[in-house]
Amino acid sequence: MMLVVGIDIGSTYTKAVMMDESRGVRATAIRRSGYKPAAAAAAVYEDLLANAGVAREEVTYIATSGYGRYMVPFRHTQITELTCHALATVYHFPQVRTILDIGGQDIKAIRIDEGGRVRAFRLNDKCAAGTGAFLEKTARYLGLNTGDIGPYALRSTRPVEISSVCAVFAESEVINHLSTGVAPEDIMQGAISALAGRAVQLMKRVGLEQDFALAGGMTQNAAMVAAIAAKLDAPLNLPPQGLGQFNGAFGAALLGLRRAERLQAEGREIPPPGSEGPVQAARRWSLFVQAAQEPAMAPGLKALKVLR
Amino acid sequence: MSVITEGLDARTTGQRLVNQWLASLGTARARGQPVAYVFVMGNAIEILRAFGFEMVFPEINSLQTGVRKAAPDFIAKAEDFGFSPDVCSYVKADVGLMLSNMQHPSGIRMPVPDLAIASSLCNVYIKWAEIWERRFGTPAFVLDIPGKRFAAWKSPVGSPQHLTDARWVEGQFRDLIARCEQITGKKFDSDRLAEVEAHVNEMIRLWIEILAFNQHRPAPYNSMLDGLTYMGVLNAWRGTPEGVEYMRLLHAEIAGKVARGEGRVPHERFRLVFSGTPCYVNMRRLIELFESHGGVFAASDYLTYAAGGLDSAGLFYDTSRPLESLAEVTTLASQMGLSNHFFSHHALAQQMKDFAADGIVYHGIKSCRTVATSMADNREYVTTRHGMPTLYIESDLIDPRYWSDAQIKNRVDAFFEVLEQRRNLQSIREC
Amino acid sequence: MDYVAGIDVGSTQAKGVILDEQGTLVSKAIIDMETNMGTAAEEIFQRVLESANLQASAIAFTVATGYGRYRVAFGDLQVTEISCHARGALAEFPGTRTVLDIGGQDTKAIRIGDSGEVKDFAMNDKCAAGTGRFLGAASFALEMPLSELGPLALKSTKPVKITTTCTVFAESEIIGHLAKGHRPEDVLMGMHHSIATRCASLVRRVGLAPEITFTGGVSRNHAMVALLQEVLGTPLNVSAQAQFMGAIGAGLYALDHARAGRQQREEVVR
Amino acid sequence: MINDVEISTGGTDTTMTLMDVLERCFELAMRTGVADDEQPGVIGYFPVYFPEEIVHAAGLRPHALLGGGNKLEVRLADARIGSFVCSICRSTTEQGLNGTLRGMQGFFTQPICDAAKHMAGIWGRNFPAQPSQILALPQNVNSAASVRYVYDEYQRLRSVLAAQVGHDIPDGAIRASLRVYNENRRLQRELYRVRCDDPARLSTVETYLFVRAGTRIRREEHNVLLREALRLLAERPVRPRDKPRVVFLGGFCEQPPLEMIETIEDACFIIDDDLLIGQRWITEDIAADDGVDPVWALAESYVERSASSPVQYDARKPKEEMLMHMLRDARAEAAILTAAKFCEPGLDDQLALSHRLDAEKVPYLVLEFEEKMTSFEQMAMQVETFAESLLFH
Repeated sequence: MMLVVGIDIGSTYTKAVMMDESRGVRATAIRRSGYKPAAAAAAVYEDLLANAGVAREEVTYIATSGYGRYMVPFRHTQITELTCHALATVYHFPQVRTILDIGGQDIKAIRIDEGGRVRAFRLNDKCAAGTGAFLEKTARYLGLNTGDIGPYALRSTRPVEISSVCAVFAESEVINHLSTGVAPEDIMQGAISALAGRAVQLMKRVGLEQDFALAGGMTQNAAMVAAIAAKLDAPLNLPPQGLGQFNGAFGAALLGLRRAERLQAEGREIPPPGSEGPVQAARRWSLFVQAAQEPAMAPGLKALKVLR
Repeated sequence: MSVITEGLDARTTGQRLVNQWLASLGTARARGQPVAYVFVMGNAIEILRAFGFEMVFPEINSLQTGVRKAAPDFIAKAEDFGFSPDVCSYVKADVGLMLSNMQHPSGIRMPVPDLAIASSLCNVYIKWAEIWERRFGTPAFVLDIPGKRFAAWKSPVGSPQHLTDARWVEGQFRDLIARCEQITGKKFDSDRLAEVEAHVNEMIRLWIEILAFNQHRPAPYNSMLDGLTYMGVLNAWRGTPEGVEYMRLLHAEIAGKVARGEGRVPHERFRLVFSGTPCYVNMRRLIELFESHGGVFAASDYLTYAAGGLDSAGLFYDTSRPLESLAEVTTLASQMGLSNHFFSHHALAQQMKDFAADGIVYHGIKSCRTVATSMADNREYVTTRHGMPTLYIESDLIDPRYWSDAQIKNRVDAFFEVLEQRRNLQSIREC
Repeated sequence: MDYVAGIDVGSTQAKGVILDEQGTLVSKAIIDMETNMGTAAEEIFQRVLESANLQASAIAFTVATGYGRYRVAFGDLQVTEISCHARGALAEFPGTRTVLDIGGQDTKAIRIGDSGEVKDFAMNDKCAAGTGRFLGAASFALEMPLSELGPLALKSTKPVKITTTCTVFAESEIIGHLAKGHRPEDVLMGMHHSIATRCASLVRRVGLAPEITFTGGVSRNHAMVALLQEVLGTPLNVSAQAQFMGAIGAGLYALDHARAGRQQREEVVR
Repeated sequence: MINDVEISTGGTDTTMTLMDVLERCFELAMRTGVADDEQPGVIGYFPVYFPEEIVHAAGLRPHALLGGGNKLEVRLADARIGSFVCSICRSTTEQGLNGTLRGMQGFFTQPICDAAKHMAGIWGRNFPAQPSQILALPQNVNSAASVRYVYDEYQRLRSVLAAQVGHDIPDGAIRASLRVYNENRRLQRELYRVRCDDPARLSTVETYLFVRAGTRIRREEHNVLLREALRLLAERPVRPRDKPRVVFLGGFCEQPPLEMIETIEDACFIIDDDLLIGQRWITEDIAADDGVDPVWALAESYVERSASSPVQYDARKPKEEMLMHMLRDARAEAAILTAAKFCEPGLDDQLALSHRLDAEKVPYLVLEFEEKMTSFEQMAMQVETFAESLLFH
């Protein structure tokens, strides 16, 4: 009996999936990443073990993903979330060729082949109001929780247009609409529609090949799913019930399982966790730039002395 | 053939001329007329006209998408195609046009070019021409016109430096003529060039006087509203009898207003200089914000550079040596007018003086580095050196996403409060 | 006895003051912006009236300022917050030649001439984080109230350099630094430093001239005050009423008009 | 921190190790300022290319202005430049305003783009003591008149510099400079060849540091360093590694931070690039024989035998074809197309190139950077994914 774990340390949430040889999900766990992702990963791992009722020694292989993938000392390997999403999606939906992943800080569009290999991908332009954070900010203005965004927006009858590329500008638009008495659900729906537009634009840049799938936290937002599907004029495949947020972790677990199986098949021993550190052979010249240039006075420090 | 009818005013005549021009673009292909794409700065229109080209101004096409409220769709198409939000919105609107089967919101299906001339006066022109090269297979003709090398650059007519630069421009004109001969199958006709130049000379003379009319108080027209319509006609009909006729009409009308003391703004309170490019989607709104405070744009650097620098060289074509003279005037116009954005502090200060203006309004364009890169530095210099009240506002050429009405109104209102306070102080001091 | 009111309707808060004939502050109030600027203006007006124990009829003149100045239905006149902040700052610190106001939407630097007139002003570019909103992003990323940011920042010994100028991406940069193991106080100090630098740049845009008066709610943040003094190289005036400077300035403009109106009436009577 | 190691232009210092040479180059490369009393006098120029030989022949040192990097704090320049302008214009202005470049005796920019042209105006308004000019290199290099015009403009530069140093710059001096620079470009080409043949022997960061060091010293000294580096590289022990071979585009003007190159190299071998392309703009030796007008030779090389970049149009060098050549010559399997934020020419070309690579089915990665960026996590994720997609399966 082999158990593998995928942990996806994202900027907002850390997610973990435990999988057995049948590729069935045994347990999941999730926590806010906060600003200590290593600690969050350790805690989520504990949660996961508890949820599964499994002891630490029973886990064969651990693969990490997400922006904190290098921060987990007890991993066997790390892999980027894009590769993970591709693997997970093609596992669930073999016919999918374009994946959209709307995250808190960025949107990713990924084109894959039938083997789940990433063929092309794009992240949103830096100045685009197209990130989940924009939606959360709008929700915050309207006094909504993130989870309520979808149901709330679905009540909209006359969505407003939010046209700004820049999220800061978009925020002014939101304030402006609010102050003129536009119904909050219409603003929320406007924001969703704007974000969906940005997302589809990004998908066009990787080729817009059918079928489509949505990954990440937005899969739980019915209004967003509907808005994107409408803009694409095609249905969106969604990860199986409850697995949307865990797509990355699921992909990491899948890849971990594949590697562990290969090692077993080749009759090789699975190494202890933590043996794969970041690859850093070459000298990091960038670390010495500050020293090579004139040591700049940290201007914050003098102010500090004055105040103490 | 002429649409100029006795008794019509300049406005109606101008509209008719623009419509006629657009219509002829729509039929150019069918008539087998060669088509050139040109920009408003540094374009060798005289040569093209001598060869009988129809002229498409992609800048005017793009600004028209803004005026006709189609810009967001066109820009979205270009961004879908992969263009960055940071790229010039004129370029994106034009790409949008290409991706819309050349169907322009004016109702005209724009012809594809046989020739595209991009001058070096705006580097984006060149990148833009590269896009056509890829799309239409029309090789770009890059016309390098050296501008000012530094702020105090003087290149007096006939000086060795002027002749050196003019020789370079002339050399390229000769290349262009060869290209035109190849495209049209016609021989270059120097007399025809001289004829076109004679028309331009007359237009230059009238244009310089029209610009000067606004030194009168009250200003007879608003540079950044009426002036924009004058310029459209002037560019499209440059070097033609119709263009001269229109300018004469316009000149007479404005002269009449000056004589009668009619101002554009009923109660002119503040005279302003505008620096930068208009925001064509919201220009009426912007002017309204200023006019509601009795502010009028008496002058603008835009009326120089977007009119091809016609007024700036102070030099007319010598029709006895048309090609050499074309190179000399083009070079000088580029050095004294069209490359002014980079060193505009002197020119603006001069305009403030000539037009007895109360302040300068800088309009920074998000996606236009040609006019806007150092505006803030320029403003700082003009404010500190000359003690002039200035206002800096920012939006875009035609992308409404960068227009924030509340913010701009706030700044404009505050600027007029500054001007009022300053005037009150002045009158107290004078008492 | 006549009173005047100054109402400052901003994007995140509405502030109101009532002044008496001498221009003395009689009452003040501040509320967070709910959904509608018009109703917020009404509400703030009621609050200042209540706390001054006055009827609306006692108010001779009302000047509205701030982004929502045209939404104040009962305002007699609208004046931009540029003029109002300058006026308010001058009233308390007559030596003021430069005003810096860090607001939620906009940061403004205002240059004042020797006769008290506004000579020049500059507002931040959208892309440049010099606004209070930048602190809002930090507050959210650190899950910590705004008022605690300054004190925590002051505990920093090794400020981290924040390079993002865009508010939207500031949040992710903060998270990134924290994830790398930087201490929250160091990240916060870096953040404060970044804002101070942007604001100083704005002040330079209008030509830095002492005295400088710092207005707006952020002036209660000691770390920010200290840093601004450091980067500007000059002490700052900070009023206890810093948040109300715009409203007070509006009140003072209202007073001018009330006085002028009375003079006119008296002339008519005569 | 910086030791000014005296390097004789004669024989080689046999005690130096490769790391010594690298450290020396690193220190030079990262220098941002120009000392007030620096000898010989320094003429600063904005990217991309500059006819350094003329400055060199005048007895001055040409100094490539390469921005402020990600350690510079921009405090003053934000008040002068729009927020939609690229970082290198901003940081260069900052270095002017904060005094770092006070030691320069002149400032030249060129019509590579609209923002760069504005730099002459900014410099003239703020630093009147430093003569500042646009060297009007032509955007049209396809005319029969092009060489003559470049020649005229170079002669203008020559007389400006002659006036500055107070004596004529004789042809002989320019020929001598051409020889020094010919040697320098040969050495740079050799360096690039070593990396292309064996990227595990010489990394791109190292190549970059070697080349960049030359922008801070006289070329004679740089030649000594490069010769030494090449000799020591040949002896360097090499451990082969399996990474995809890629080409890197986007470093012709604003410079990507070292961290960015390191991040890419963690996952890929960069086999060819356009980093500091202006330093090796002229692709073949320039005639330095007596009897040939050296300024004409320099101008002719600029027009006839030069590299390409997004900021110059040349009908003979379609950008897509240049990239396909580069990929072929480097035997690279993929391309990394980068552009500096707000760099319009770079962004336009990036799009055109990506369309071509789509058509050719060459994998590529698009990245946007700023010289001032300090966070590379997201970039690392993209680069790793890209490498994973090239290597796995």
